[in-house]
Amino acid sequence: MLLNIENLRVKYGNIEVLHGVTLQVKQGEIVTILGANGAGKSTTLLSISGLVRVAAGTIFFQNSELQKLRAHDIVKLGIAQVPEGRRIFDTLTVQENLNMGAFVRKDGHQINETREWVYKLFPILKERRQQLAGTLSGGEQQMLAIGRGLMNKPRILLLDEPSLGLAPLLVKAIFQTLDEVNQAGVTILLVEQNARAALKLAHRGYVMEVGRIVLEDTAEALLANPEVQEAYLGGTRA
Amino acid sequence: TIKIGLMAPLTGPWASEGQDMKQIVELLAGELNEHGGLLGKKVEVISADDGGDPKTAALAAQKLVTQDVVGAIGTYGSSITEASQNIYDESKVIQIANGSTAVRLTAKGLKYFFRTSPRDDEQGRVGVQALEKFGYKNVAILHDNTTYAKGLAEEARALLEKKNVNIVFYDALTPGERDYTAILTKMKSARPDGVFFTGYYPECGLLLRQKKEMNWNVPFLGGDANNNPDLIKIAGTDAAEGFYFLSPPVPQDLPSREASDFLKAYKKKYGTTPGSIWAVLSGDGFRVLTAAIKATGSTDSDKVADYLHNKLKNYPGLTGTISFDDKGDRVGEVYRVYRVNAKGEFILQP
Amino acid sequence: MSMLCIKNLTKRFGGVMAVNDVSFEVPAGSIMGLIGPNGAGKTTVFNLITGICRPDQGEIIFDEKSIVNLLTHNIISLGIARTFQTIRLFQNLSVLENVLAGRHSRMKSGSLRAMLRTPFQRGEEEAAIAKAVQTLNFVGLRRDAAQLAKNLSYGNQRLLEIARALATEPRLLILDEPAGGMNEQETTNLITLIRKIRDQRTTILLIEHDMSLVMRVCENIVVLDYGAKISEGTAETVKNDPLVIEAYLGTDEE
Amino acid sequence: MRDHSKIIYSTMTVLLAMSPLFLNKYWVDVLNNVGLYAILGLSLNIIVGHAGLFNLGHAAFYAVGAYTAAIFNTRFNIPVLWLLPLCALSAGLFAAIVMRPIIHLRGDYLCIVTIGLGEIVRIALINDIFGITQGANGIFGIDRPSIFGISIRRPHEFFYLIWGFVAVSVFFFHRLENSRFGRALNYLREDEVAAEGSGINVAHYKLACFVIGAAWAGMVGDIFASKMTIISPESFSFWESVLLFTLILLGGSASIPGVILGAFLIVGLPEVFRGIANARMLIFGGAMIAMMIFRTEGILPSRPRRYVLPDESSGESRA
Amino acid sequence: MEEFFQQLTNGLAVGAIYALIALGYTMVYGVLKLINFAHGELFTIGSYLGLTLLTSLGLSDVFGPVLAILLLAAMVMGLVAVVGALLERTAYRPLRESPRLSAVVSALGASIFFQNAVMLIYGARLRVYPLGILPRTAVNLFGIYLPLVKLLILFASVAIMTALYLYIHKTRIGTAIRAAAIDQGAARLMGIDVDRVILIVFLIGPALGGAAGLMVGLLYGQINFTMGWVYGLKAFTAAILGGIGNIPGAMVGGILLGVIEAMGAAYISIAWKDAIAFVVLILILIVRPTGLLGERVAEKV
Ligand SMILES: Nc1ncnc2c1ncn2[C@@H]1O[C@H](COP(=O)(O)OP(=O)(O)OP(=O)(O)O)[C@@H](O)[C@H]1O
Ligand SMILES: Nc1ncnc2c1ncn2[C@@H]1O[C@H](COP(=O)(O)OP(=O)(O)OP(=O)(O)O)[C@@H](O)[C@H]1O
Ligand SMILES: [Mg+2]
Ligand SMILES: [Mg+2]
Repeated sequence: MLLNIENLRVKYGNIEVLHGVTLQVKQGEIVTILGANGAGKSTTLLSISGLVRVAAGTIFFQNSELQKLRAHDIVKLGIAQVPEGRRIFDTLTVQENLNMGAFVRKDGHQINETREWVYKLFPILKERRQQLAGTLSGGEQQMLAIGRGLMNKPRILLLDEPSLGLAPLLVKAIFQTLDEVNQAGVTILLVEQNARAALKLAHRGYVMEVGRIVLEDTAEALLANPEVQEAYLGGTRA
Repeated sequence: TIKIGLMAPLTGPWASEGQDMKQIVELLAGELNEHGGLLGKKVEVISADDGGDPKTAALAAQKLVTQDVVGAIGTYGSSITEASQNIYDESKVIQIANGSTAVRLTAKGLKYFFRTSPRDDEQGRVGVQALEKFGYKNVAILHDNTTYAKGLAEEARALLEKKNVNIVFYDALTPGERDYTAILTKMKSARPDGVFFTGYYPECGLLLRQKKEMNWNVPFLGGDANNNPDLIKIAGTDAAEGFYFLSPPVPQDLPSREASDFLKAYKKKYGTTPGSIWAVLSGDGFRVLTAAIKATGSTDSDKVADYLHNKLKNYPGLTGTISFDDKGDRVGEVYRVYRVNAKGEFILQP
Repeated sequence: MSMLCIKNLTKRFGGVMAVNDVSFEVPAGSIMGLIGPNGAGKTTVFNLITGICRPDQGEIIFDEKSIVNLLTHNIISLGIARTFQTIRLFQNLSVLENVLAGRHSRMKSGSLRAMLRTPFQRGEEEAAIAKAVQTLNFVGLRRDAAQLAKNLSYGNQRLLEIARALATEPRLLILDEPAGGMNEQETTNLITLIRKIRDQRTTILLIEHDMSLVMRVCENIVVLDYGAKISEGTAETVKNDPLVIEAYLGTDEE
Repeated sequence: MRDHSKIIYSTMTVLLAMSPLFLNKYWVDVLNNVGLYAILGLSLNIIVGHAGLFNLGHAAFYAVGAYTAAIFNTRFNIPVLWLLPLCALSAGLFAAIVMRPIIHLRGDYLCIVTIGLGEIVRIALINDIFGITQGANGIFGIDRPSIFGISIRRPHEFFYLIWGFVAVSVFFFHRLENSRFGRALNYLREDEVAAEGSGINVAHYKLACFVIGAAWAGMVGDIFASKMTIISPESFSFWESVLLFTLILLGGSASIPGVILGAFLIVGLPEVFRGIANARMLIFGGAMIAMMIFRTEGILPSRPRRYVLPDESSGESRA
Repeated sequence: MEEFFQQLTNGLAVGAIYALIALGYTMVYGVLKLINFAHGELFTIGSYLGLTLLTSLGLSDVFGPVLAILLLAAMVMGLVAVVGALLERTAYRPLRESPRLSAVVSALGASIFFQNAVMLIYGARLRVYPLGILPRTAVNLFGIYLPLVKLLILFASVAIMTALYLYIHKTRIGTAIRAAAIDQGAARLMGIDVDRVILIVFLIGPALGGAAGLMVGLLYGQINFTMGWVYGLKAFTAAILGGIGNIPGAMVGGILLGVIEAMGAAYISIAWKDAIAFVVLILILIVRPTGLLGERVAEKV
């Protein structure tokens, strides 16, 4: 078990938004979390990365208890996140943003290689590499956010709605890339509104509702589940 | 007890003056109490911080008035004093200002207002006399835009113009800065024979030093706000040598017993000498006030004021003899000219 | 008759040709889609229309009137309203007040009337609140009126942005990726809403990457790529245009 | 909850109104200063609290009002209370003219410009601009105000004049903030682009709040001048602007009770610490930090406006 | 003409000091978006600490003047940096998530606190540095008087500015500092220790301020507890003039402000000098709303 979350509770102020979430991710897996707006998916990801404080429960990453570590130490363990809302560094250039993605990497000389790989994935970023990230179009910023996450060469990659605002062609490309990255050994935990695509990519999935995990199954099973279809796949497709 | 108020800038830009004032008045009150107090009662000094700001001063005055002080000593700065004048007057409390030289303060005919400090016009007159004596034809005047310094500068300008001396430069620096080379450069190009600086010693010290550093040897005459030993420290003895300034005589220079006793006691209690003459003038305010109370045997403001106006003559103060005229101004020649010698000592000029 | 007419619009940012000689018309009462790859210049077109930036060249004619040199708030008063690609609500104000922001340009009372609280001002205020509530009802947020905007879920924030825009009583509503971040269920609801808005005789121009939405609601579609228009027509035409497939849609290999 | 605070506020008001009966002159005068700061605070609150504009030069507008009063009173003998409209006009007009070209500056750039304006005005006053401000001496001999022939001189009399003015200000500013105008300021504070995109003329409203705030401060200047009977540039220093700015944030920005409480703190705290003379400002500074840490939003933060919504069952519902 | 160049050099010398303080201002602003009003007081503290060390340690007897001054500078910078870090810890860190204006009030409070603390510790009277520590040699170039020390300060400022610029813009940790300035949460997701980054900034900025305080003490001899307020305001003006958050901007702004003041004093009026400087500042901001070198990121909508 690579990542093991047990009974996770998180509060914003006095309001508890996660009421005991339990989920596991195995080495080499792609796991997706489905759920309506406000279910607590992003909160779950943020608490893994240490950006929100955990009120109760444990998050084990192999032998480390993440809830006791500080955010930057968590990243050093090999956990990268592409956060919701992109959160790129808008007054840094595209290239500087990517470099920041590799901040914790020790293998200095290989960073350039990874960057070239990201540029190949998103050629427009290469064109814009000296532009300030804040002036990129919405979709370009999304590419940058993903690229920045990939720069980390993490052991596990957490993605929060990576396809948001991307053109259809690119959405396909992204999912394909995630598949490739996974093939190369990176474990992936994916939150995605585009549930159908996510389930097609993932091995397993969890369904989350108002701060609780309500369903857990293999991806195929979830795709076939009528309740899931009704709630997250827009019923029978038009 | 008999309560006497002290209004002084204990905080704010003039805090050092105010703190000296407090030390001096408390020292004198202590001595007085040791010798049996006043009218058989102890004297209690109540100090109020005016922060060097008119509005706070008004409050401080209000505070002293409500504590039923017989009289109040203070304060430093003419506009600060002015903001408190009406409050004392309306409550019939005697006020004796120590560092407030603006002419208009006593022009209002307030019955209970006195000052131990001299007036700007007096100083202007003495200053111009000195400049005349030095024989300067082209004079530069520099002030710092404070009420006091500007008043003095204007006074001097008017008198000099009457005497057909050329004012080749007239402007104001901003106090509190460190670098006055721009001003000196400009002043130098006006080629004055001598410079009359009417501002305060911190700036004057810098001016002297920077003037020296740029090898400009013009003589400087300073106003009475320069009578402070720190001037020499700032300027350095070499740069300060030859600097003239006006001042009421400092206690050190007075042959009187009062002055030397006071200096001794002060040094004993606080380990230094008073920072400036203005603080010492608050001591004189305290002394004349208590003297008047003693003489009249009363704390009634009307009686005390009347005594100060009319009966107190040539009282031996720490800064020379003291009498008041009917406006409350101190009468008599107060100002002298000092010169800094090669050791950095202030030498009273004949 | 066309509600909005764009002629030879061009905008450069430094070396980037964000919009390159684009012309199209939005017929009154229609729903029009603006699609294209990321960075094609779609949002920039919206910014040009709403006066947030100025075109280097070209004309924008709204209801027979050129609006190129007008300030944003004037353009809004003329009857164009928009939403933003990244949500820009007044996060610390209530949902109702967010909608009242949209009412602003339809009200008159200034500071003096407010201080004196004249009958006119009070009447106007009441009417504005009534109208705002009505708008909230329309998008289905009536129950959240007292919430702070930041406490709404993402999808509801998107709806609130639309409500705020609608409150200005626009004749042309432009939406920048309204379905972004919504799941398919919510997208379906959004489609219903968009149609409802159109049925109230508001013309709609929208940007969207969710093809299920675009193909279902848009009567006409304009496709941009690298700032230039590469295709235009009905959903059917555009979907089968090889240029569009190549640049944007990709082939459905499933 | 609401009624609770109503009771507290009315008790406070009554207590305050009766306070001159049992306080001595000094404390009444302290309250007078609190009142002046309260009105100034309210006038600045429109700019800082509601519009979120970073104004650290409010003393400039206050000064323009005070000097207008002083000049017209001493030269033309116009009674000071009659000069109120003129002071408002001159300060408002001044704000309109000088802020016009710089109103589009953002955040800290606007901040330094307002500091600059404050300094420019102060320096102009010191240098006796146009020969009418009497330089550093300031203008003296300003009349006390009089109402129906009764001259107001003692602190107790000023108390009712000043706090009457506070009441009027609260009345008007309360209405102002609960209106289209007040909301518009909040919108631009939250997000200028979105405000403009909702049809709000952002530049106009920014300027308008400066003008109104300045005009109001100008009137306070008039009262201040007649209370002190002498005004000089040092009363309008940068420090004064800093105090005003601070009192708003300590009390609670965009909150009328907060601003009034802030005035009490800013004037009152240093008075309370008078006993420890030399250290009083040290403690004051420390208290500022501590209060911001423990009550980030100020002591009485602003509350959401309430609206009476039509329809749907139970009459009043809050929003 | 000679006078013009003399005034230009006068202005450059003053500007160099403004620039040095402005650099610290801008550094802190850059990462916390906080106008650190207490920066001026850190400057004051630097000059007082310098005085204490100078008079108590007698360094110049042991090491000779040059080495002594360098040592002194190192010690002052170190100590002021510690004060800066403590300031951050107590007055700013608890407010990191709070509205910006709250932090500004905290900064103002810190400024008042420090100013009065210095007054209580060292007394209200001005203090004077011992004379004759700095060499008073001056070069006379075509009739223009150039004090060597001021020249050195100018070079030092430029050198420090360059070093800082390279550090912030070309190094990994510098980029991390800028990243943390933009979005602390995202920076942490990159593995950046935001607390450490802010600490670095709060060591560098105050250290520079302290160094400037020491320099002013050595150069002009006279220090008092209120001087930080004046210098702080000038430095803030300078930082804004150049574009706040921008390192070369602080430099340019500082130098320019010094020159504007000197020229204003020389050719218009000494009494109006500060007002003139502000008028020029306002005019510049009307034309360039984010300062001379300020980034003008058109906000992407
Ligand atoms: N900073 C915050 N402060 C207070 N409440 C918050 C905060 N962030 C999120 N919440 C609340 O926590 C709950 C869970 O939010 P979260 O963002 O984790 O949901 P999500 O499943 O990611 O939704 P979405 O699909 O909209 O991204 C929601 O009710 C939200 O309103
Ligand atoms: N202020 C700016 N400065 C520089 N370049 C800009 C600026 N604004 C936009 N651009 C560039 O212009 C191009 C068009 O941007 P725009 O936001 O219009 O794209 P878009 O079609 O909306 O894309 P998306 O679907 O990703 O939102 C982009 O390549 C972007 O990098
Ligand atoms: Mg989420
Ligand atoms: Mg876009």
